[in-house]
Amino acid sequence: MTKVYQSVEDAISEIRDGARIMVGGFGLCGNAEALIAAVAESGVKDLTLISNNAGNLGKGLAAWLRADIVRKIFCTYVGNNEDLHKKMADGSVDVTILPQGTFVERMRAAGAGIPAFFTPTGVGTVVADGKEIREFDGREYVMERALHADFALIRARKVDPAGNIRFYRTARNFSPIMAMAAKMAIVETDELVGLGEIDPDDVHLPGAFIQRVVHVPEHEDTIEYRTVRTRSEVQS
Amino acid sequence: MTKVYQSVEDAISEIRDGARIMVGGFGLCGNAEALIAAVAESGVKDLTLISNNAGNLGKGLAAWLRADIVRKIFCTYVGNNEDLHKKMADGSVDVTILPQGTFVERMRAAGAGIPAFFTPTGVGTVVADGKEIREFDGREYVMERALHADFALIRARKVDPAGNIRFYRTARNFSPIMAMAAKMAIVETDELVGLGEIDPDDVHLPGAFIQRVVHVPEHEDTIEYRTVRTRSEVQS
Amino acid sequence: MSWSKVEIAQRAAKEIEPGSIVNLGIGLPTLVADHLPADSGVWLQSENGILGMGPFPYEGDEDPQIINAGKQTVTIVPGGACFDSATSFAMIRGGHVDLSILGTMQVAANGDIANWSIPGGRTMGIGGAMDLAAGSKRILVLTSHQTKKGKAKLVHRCNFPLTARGVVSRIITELGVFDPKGEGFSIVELAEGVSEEEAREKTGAPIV
Amino acid sequence: MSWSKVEIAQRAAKEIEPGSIVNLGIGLPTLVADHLPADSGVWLQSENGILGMGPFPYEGDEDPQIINAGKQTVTIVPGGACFDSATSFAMIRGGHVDLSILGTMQVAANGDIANWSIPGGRTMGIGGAMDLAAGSKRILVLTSHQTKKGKAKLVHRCNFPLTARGVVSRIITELGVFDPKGEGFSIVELAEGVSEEEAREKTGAPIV
Repeated sequence: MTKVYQSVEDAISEIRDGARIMVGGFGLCGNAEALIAAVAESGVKDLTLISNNAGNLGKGLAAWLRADIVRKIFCTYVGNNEDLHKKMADGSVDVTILPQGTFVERMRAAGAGIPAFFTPTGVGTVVADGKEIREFDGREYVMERALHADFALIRARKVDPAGNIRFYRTARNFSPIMAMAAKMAIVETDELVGLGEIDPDDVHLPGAFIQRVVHVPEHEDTIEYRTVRTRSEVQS
Repeated sequence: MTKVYQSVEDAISEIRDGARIMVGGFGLCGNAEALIAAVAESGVKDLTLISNNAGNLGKGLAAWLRADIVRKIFCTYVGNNEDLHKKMADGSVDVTILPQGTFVERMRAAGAGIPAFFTPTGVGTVVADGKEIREFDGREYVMERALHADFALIRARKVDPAGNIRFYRTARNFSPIMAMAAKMAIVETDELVGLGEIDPDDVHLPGAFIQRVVHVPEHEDTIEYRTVRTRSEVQS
Repeated sequence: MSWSKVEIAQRAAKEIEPGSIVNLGIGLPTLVADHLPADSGVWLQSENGILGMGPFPYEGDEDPQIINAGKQTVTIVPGGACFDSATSFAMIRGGHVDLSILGTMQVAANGDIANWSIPGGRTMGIGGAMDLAAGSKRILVLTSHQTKKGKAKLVHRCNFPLTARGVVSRIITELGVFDPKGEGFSIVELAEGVSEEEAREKTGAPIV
Repeated sequence: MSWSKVEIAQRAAKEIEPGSIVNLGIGLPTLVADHLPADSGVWLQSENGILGMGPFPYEGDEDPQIINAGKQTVTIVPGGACFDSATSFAMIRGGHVDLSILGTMQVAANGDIANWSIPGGRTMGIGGAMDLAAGSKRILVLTSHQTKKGKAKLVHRCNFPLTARGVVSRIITELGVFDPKGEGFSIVELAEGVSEEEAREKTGAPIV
């Protein structure tokens, strides 16, 4: 029983019009580039996109916005994402902006069978509008609901045929949680290794949370804001 | 700034009478043996113990029961723990038995700043008695509260001076979650390594959740139920 | 002729889909591990933090830090993973375990299960039983059809403390395979030589 | 003579306890990283999943998969750790971050902070701001005392959309150090050459 698919097109073959799709990545960092591109080219539409940034600099998920295949977005930050600003301004996409911790905890809840939880984040702000507020031990909290999806598209550094995953550095971000929260989690991996090549203690996300694997060795990995120090700066 | 203490006695020096203490381990597997023994010998009493099993076979936390220093216990399983059966029978310890998933999720909530959450586990059972029941999307759930502690005593395979932790196999169990849920998490480690010796992607629990570290190279590691297959069994 | 314990385990193994994730309870369910087809690709989950639990270790290879939820020494298969208890129960509660095979004290025609406490008996605790029962995608129960004293374990409604409500989809006993149908149990299959009459007599609810 | 941005950052660095875990917001707070004593043992947290964030990489060493929450290329110090976003916000919301240093648009005498949205302005989003404000053990705000148009940023009550209520414990501006005291701000310290009168004039709430 392998979860490995031979092409990105095969890996995303179950995605239909109107699907709710979580996409990993913090901005362009840790994007499932090939899966994102394949969905854009597949012709599916009316998608609900759950992603921290929904692309940036015209790259990554910006392709979905430009192709007009997204109807609704849950995200936490717009920033300089001009494609998203444009969609928000013309009203063609319904955008819900969430606090990042609430965003990821709602997905974690979905993956963990928790339908709702209370958080201090957003109490007294517009985020809590229309939601239940309750006091525990003298502090107010807002009730938030689980955030589910049909699919998760994520990127990994190393995966085995059982779907056991190793991530790399800050490319990890929302990806393991999204895999838990989606009915079908599809992972694009830099490296595909054999069963048993990842030590049981080195697995970041067990294969139980992964349904499909596709090997994509090459990635563009765009840097959004290149910041460096010069060697002289330190030597002086 | 090191979190390393030179003796187990120093490491537990802040524990006072009446403290709420979480202790990691699944039965005797993954026990912080030296910390458990040091608390038993320290003279503190009236403790609230939060532990999956509260010892077994007269070992581990059974020492706390025999020393009569525990007033209240939250656990999930009694099994053949005769010391615990005895305390329950004579009423000298107030024992609350929780479903294991609820037990660990309540601690995870405490560590994550979530005061309460809803779970399907225990609905329609004695576990839900007196608790709020609420329906989400046609299914009933019970509200459970965060479970906090003053201290967590855990065992690790490898720790650095910043408190970054690697666990080993099923000795991991509740330990990382308890560390998150306690005000002061104290870890006893088989191996103490230098800063930077654990790769950032290999850290099971970041040092933010650990306050004190003590190096204990030797452990008894009692097997509760030794089950084996004979080589001939397979060769035949 | 009713089924032996091994035959119950063999029959139970047929309920497991290839590639699925399965949690086996203590006792009779544990035997099912020995009857999985070699190429089934089934992953055994142990709620103390293993996905990909293997057989007992060879003598001398026991590792006190590799145990199952029954605290027995076990092994981990290639491709197995270890994780903390919060992740393990996220897996269970979140519906990522395809099948849990549980033992029981009582199971009711409405799908209720009572397998953690006998009134007046010694309290053994809950462990992972309630989470597995409430969270797994499917619950299969393996049990003797009656208690040692000859009382029915398949009942109309449980009078022992419940583990979970309305979750059991199938029951396998020495007499055959039964499904809870609300007011009674339907017979899916009878062990060779077991009559419907015998099943009816030994069941504490109507056969429907 | 009021404080420069660097002097504000230097003054803020004095608020940091040795060995503490600190999250630095985008903008002015980022500068604080350059003024931590070498032996302070402070760990910088970045909410996208780093504890132990280091300085920007040397030219040529940039790794697109090692970024901070501002999506800038950074490094990880020895003893640093990476983790997923749920763990990161458990760390933040659960009170394991000792101090967050945030920029702001408005901060009120009752400790309210409004730093994510200007009415009528372009929506930039919330990101980690609300969780950091609600979850950190202590909130320090670094800001210019007034807007570019000369409007007070230290106000009696915020009229911009709030980030969190009653969480700010101290504010450092080019004029000095101020604490919210309910109906007004107290002066903890004034920059050299700044008079109490100037501070009073430029603050949108009483100095108490």
